Amino acid sequence: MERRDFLKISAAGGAAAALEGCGNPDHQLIRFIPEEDLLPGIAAWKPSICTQCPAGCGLLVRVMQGEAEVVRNGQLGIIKMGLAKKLEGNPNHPINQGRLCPRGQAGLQVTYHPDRVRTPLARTGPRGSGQFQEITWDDALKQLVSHLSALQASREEGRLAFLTTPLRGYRKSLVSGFAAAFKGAPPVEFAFFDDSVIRTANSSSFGHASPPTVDLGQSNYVISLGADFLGTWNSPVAQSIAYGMMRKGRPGQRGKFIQVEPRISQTGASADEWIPCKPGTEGVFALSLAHVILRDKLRPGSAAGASIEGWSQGLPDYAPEKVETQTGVPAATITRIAHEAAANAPAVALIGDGATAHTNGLFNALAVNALNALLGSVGKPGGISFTPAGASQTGKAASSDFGASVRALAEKVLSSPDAVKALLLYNANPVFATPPGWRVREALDKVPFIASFGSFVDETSALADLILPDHSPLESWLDDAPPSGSARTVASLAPPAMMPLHNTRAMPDVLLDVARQLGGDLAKALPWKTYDEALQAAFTTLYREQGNKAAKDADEFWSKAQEQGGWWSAEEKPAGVGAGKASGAPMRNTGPQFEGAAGEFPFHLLPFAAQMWYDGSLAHLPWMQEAPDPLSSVMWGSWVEINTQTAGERGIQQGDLVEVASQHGTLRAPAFVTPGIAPDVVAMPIGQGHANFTRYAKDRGANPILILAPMTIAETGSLAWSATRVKISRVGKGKMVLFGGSLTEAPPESRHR
Amino acid sequence: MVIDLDRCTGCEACVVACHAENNISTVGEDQAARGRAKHWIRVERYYEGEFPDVKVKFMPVLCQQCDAAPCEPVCPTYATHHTAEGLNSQIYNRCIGTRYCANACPYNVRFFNFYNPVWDKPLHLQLNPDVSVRTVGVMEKCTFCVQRIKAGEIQAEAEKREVKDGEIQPACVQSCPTRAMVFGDLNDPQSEVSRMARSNRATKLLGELGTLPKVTYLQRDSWHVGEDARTD
Amino acid sequence: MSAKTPEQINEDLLRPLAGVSARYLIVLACFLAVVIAGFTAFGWQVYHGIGVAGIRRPVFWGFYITNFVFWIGLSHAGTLISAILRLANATWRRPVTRCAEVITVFALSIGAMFPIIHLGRPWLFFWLVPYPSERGIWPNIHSPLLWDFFAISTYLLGSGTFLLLPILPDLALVRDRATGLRKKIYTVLAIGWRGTPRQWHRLEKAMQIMAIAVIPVAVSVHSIVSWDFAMAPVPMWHSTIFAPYFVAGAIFSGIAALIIAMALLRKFLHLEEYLLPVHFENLGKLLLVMSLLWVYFVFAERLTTWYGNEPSEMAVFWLTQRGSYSPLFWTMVTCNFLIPFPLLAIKKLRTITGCVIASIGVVIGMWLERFLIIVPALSHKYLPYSWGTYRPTWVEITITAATFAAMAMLYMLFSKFIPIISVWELKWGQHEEPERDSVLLRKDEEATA
Amino acid sequence: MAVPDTIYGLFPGPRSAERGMNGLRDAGVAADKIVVMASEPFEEYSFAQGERTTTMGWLAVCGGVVGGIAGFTLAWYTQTSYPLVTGGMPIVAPWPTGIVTYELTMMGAVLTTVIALLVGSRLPDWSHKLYDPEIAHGKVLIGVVDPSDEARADLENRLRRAGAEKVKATGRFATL
Repeated sequence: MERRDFLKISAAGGAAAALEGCGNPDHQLIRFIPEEDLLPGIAAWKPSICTQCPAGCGLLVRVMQGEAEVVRNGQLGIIKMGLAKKLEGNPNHPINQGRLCPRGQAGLQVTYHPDRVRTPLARTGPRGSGQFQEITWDDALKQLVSHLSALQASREEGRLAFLTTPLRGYRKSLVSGFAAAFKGAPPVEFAFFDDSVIRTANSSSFGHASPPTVDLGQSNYVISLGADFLGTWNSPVAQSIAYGMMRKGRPGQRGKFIQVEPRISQTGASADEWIPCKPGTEGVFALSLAHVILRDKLRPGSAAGASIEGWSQGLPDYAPEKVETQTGVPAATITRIAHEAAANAPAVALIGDGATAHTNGLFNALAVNALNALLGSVGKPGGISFTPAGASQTGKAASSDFGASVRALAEKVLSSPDAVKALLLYNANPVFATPPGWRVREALDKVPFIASFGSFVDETSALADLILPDHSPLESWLDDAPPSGSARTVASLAPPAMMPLHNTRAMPDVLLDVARQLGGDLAKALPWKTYDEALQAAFTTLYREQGNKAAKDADEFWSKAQEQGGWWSAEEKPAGVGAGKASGAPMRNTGPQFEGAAGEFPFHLLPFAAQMWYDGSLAHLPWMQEAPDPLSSVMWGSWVEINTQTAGERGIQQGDLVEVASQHGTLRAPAFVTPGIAPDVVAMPIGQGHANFTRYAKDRGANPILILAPMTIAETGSLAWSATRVKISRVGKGKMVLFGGSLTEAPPESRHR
Repeated sequence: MVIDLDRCTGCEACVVACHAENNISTVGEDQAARGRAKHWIRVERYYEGEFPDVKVKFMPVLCQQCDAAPCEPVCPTYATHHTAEGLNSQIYNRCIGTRYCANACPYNVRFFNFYNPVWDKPLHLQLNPDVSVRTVGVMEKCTFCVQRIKAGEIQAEAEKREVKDGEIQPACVQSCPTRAMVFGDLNDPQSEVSRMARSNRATKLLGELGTLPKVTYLQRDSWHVGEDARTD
Repeated sequence: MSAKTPEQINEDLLRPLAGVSARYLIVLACFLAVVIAGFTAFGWQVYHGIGVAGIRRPVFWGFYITNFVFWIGLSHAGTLISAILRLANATWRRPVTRCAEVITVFALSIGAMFPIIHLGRPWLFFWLVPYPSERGIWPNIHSPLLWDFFAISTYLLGSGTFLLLPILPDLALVRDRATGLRKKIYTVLAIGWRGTPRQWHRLEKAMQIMAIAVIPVAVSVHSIVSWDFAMAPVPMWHSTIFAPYFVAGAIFSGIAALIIAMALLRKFLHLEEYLLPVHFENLGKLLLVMSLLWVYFVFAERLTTWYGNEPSEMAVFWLTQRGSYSPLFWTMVTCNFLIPFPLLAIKKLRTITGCVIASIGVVIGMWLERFLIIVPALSHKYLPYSWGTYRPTWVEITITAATFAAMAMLYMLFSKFIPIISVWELKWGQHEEPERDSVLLRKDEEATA
Repeated sequence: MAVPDTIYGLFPGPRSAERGMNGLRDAGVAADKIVVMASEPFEEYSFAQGERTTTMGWLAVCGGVVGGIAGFTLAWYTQTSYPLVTGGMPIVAPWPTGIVTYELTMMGAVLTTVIALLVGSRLPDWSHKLYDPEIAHGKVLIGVVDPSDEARADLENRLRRAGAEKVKATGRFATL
């Protein structure tokens, strides 16, 4: 009783403090009539979809009535409205089953971010100066339409390019539909973390051009080669749930988990064994395991290895003894692991992140696929399988190879200046996330007209001439078709969880509007008035195709999908694994190649996805900046991980400022000295070092991508971001904000001496 | 509450969930550098061994809601005391900021508002109306999400029934992807927490201090081939 | 000492009250400036929030609490010492007692401010006081801070009256010699003291009782201050040795402060014929004893910790012994022992200068000791992940400086308005002895009567 | 109250004062009619032996007891009037209560002593009383309150003979 009273009192005090915290003359603003009716203090839970990373988790948004300053038809005022208060996982969603990762939780701050673009902007200053002026939507659309119709007039539709963050589901269909109907170039999708290698490998091994869904939950032996599957790789929440099952979900059975990577990732930290192999030799390691299994007849041979040279002969070149020096892993260890893995079926191997970002990344991936086939874990419980998709879910189809295409775009523009006359930009940030060697920045400078739909001014959208701010995800109609993370067919769907706060419009609606204004084939191809109409149409198709069990008619299917956050097949039926279209000559290990002579540049630079900032697209969220990195506990900045011994030799102390230099540039960051990294490797988180990305991320830390060599993976053309060699030197005292004190639990100080 | 260290992957979903649920303000780089960052729950990370034989240990640490809490008696104003439910409560209005409790707490889970919290508009719209914000000079700490506990109890009361086991979840527990954290009623021997707390991996953090923590940690397990059912 | 007539004594001891020199005013102004700076800093802290101080997680207590313990410790100079000397009826105490008791009262008042200064919400300090409030809630008796409240107020009252009562006759003295306004003022202050045997006897009796009462209070005060720490399960705090350790340290620093004060008075008030080398000699010996006692305590504390080898305690132990705090630690040992010991142990060196140098060392050393007890322990508590360090800011430093200035200032003012040496006690020590026969005569008469 | 009719001598020092005192006694002046004032106790002299008090010590003890009871009551009442459990300790915990009780005991003792002193020595009292500033210069005042007129001359002689530097009279004598 008393306690509750006290809570009331404190709540009152709290509210007062909150207002005072951001003192503002609210009373001077006019009050709008509420657009929706909500009971004060009663929370409504609305489904939504997490867009913070490609995993596509389902959300429940806790919406409560509050008072917000909003713009309604050009007028600033106060309105009582439903405000998203917290994001939690959607318990019914097949991917994340009610759970959510830290990045997902912070999605809330995207909507309320103080530096969101609140109204259309037109560039005033020179490109990249970041000087914009506010304009009305009418003017904004007029500008856009005039540029596009100009292209049509001069029959130069082909010179319209669409540069976007990787899209899925019907949003992808819409964008590509728009590009196609306009007769422009197909949309170029770009993201730094590029799964094209894995998709290529899987398509050639298993006939599925998509990342695998790993059934860790029933696995007894997990070998992960570089894949940070509990942190950022693929579908981390789904994988974490399964990991929990693997560890303690099955009474009496606890799977063993081995992480093979040169630097302990957050995932490696949870492994039973961490095996530091030399960068780029993950494939060799996998084949060495395969060699032992074949040699000792631990398992029946498998055809899947056919794509690997020497498979049929039992991989003689990969005998543990032979590869010992190459991989840096003792032969005994390899042999032991091979035997353990074979003895503890189901056993599964997965590969990702750095391991696939070497020049021989595809080889590594194929090797692991072959190993999986040999372990008999493909398409089996406790092994890898593939998330099924409805035929109509075009978005699910293999996307273009991100890296390759943005590089191609840049080259095209640089070679023939007016190859692209207008560029539509959607949330992709290649200026931040491509090596300078690709000259994306110069290319974009050459494009006469750039329109961005982004909600924030980042390095790339700062170059835009026109910014047409999108709603935040919570304010938008969302849909998704996650390519992995579940054995069900998933078509996520979510109506807006709250009214828009600012004078923004949903990108798809703008496209439809533009299409209508341009008329012609475009209008015919995109007949819908708003995006939700388009979605409803798509879901009607999906209903005919799949949902007849789920609902009595298309409308019910549609409304049910809205209520529960999408539609997913009732039964878990992974997509069947095909023979795979292994193409041409068997694969031989050609790498890894590194740029920079080992003499001059003694260290491998290993960029990695930061748990909080992912690829840097989340560095603008204060929660993400202040949440300590799981391993280094660094807040509000970046760092360079250096092996204890190496640091000792170079007189580098914890937190000292070090200079990291490659052939393509240098950067400075404080050193995090740790035993968890190989002596010849330095690692850096990706995500900081933004030149222009809101008050929280701007000019903070350093961006390792800027010193990466423009090395590519031959087969996919994507960036080999682990292929750069660097040298390091101590500059002086640095500033590293650590949340954690001692690195070890029993530091020497606490022992008898 | 029970925390299974064998499941915990140190992902820190709990940390951010806690920020979102409890209106914990971010303090910014400079203050964070001065040790004023507030994380009611943190994931402690400890490296063991030297390269290449390195192991890493994660351990989420939050207020242990001790039954014999050292922080309580030292507070001159009863700002922190033990509730009937056995929670270690922090009454912000009573706190005058002697910070004695934070010194007395062996787990360092108490956090102090060195300044008034600030939310750059419109970030203040994210604030949870069920949780008061704290002003300068006031100590704050994990409450086991008392507002969620209360909500659950009121709900059950309204429906004229007992609170179901696992129905009430603090934000950290709710978010945990690996289900490493389990919350429930330790007085009910049938509840999942009670069952887990009886595990042979169960330990208390700094139990030797006699603080009688209410959080039980299940120690990291090792790999055992084909070993038979053990009580987890 | 050469017997002086009451007239001479009056002349010498009341001279300081006569008037002020320019030098006096300048020095006073300087101190005042520092004090004002201190108040400004505090104002700044109240306005912006306690964050302007250097305290942080996990070191939630820093300079402020150090000063608190230090000043309370210093306050054990006077009352305790003079009370002991009174009871022991050490005649050489007469010129010493008052300057000692003055230190007590001022140091105590200064020290008592810090628990308020260090609050996160100082404007609510009165919530520490047990009074029937509209909130219906009382302070928590379980909290050592409450014990502090009671102990300090008792000690302040005790030592205050202990200082004031013997001042009455001297006030009367000043009253009789003064003229004009000052006469009026002192007439009021002297509350009509006439010096009848009746009054003298009661004063003497009262002083005896006070002396008995005030000693256990003084001991309890610093024990309780030590329990502020010992009650918390913090490595190296949670120790049974703390109470005596702190009390010893308090007396130690107290004597040192007294010696310094006396030396200054002697020089500036020209009391060479009253504060004699013998006084410094005797106090020096006391200081020596305390120094040895202090070393003994430190050794006992360190030995048990080291031998016990309890990890969390060892962390703090090594932090001070060899770690980042070791420079301070060894400075402390030097100031508290290595310097004072030879100076005080060797008779030749136990001069006034020698004693003063030793005392200065001790005052510095004891401040460091308080700091080293508080900060390293907090910075290295049980869970290594939450270890941290502490750096004071200008705010804390200014306020600390201000307290020293305040002490000096108050002392200067006091010595201007009240004879800093108890005139009547001094006279009493010097007047002629009664003629034996007359005494005998009286005895017979009483017998026959 | 007006200054009483008094004849007194101011003696340079305790010895002469002692003689003066004896003189008065020999003249048969009752002890309660003799007034003595000095700027120091002179306890070892008989003339400075006013009536001694033995009660103060006991008063202090009583005060202590009262204070102690008050302290305990305060501790007990404040804790029980708004009972909150902290650290699993009893609401009224013996040890802390003991400390508070102890401190207030001492405070009680000190306070009563001070009061006893003031009351016992009739202070404060700013009213006009028999006094002579000469005392401040180390003189000892010894006099007779309200003597008979005929005894006056004799008393003055005795005081002078004993070595009184000055012999003064107040009240009605002063007018003569």
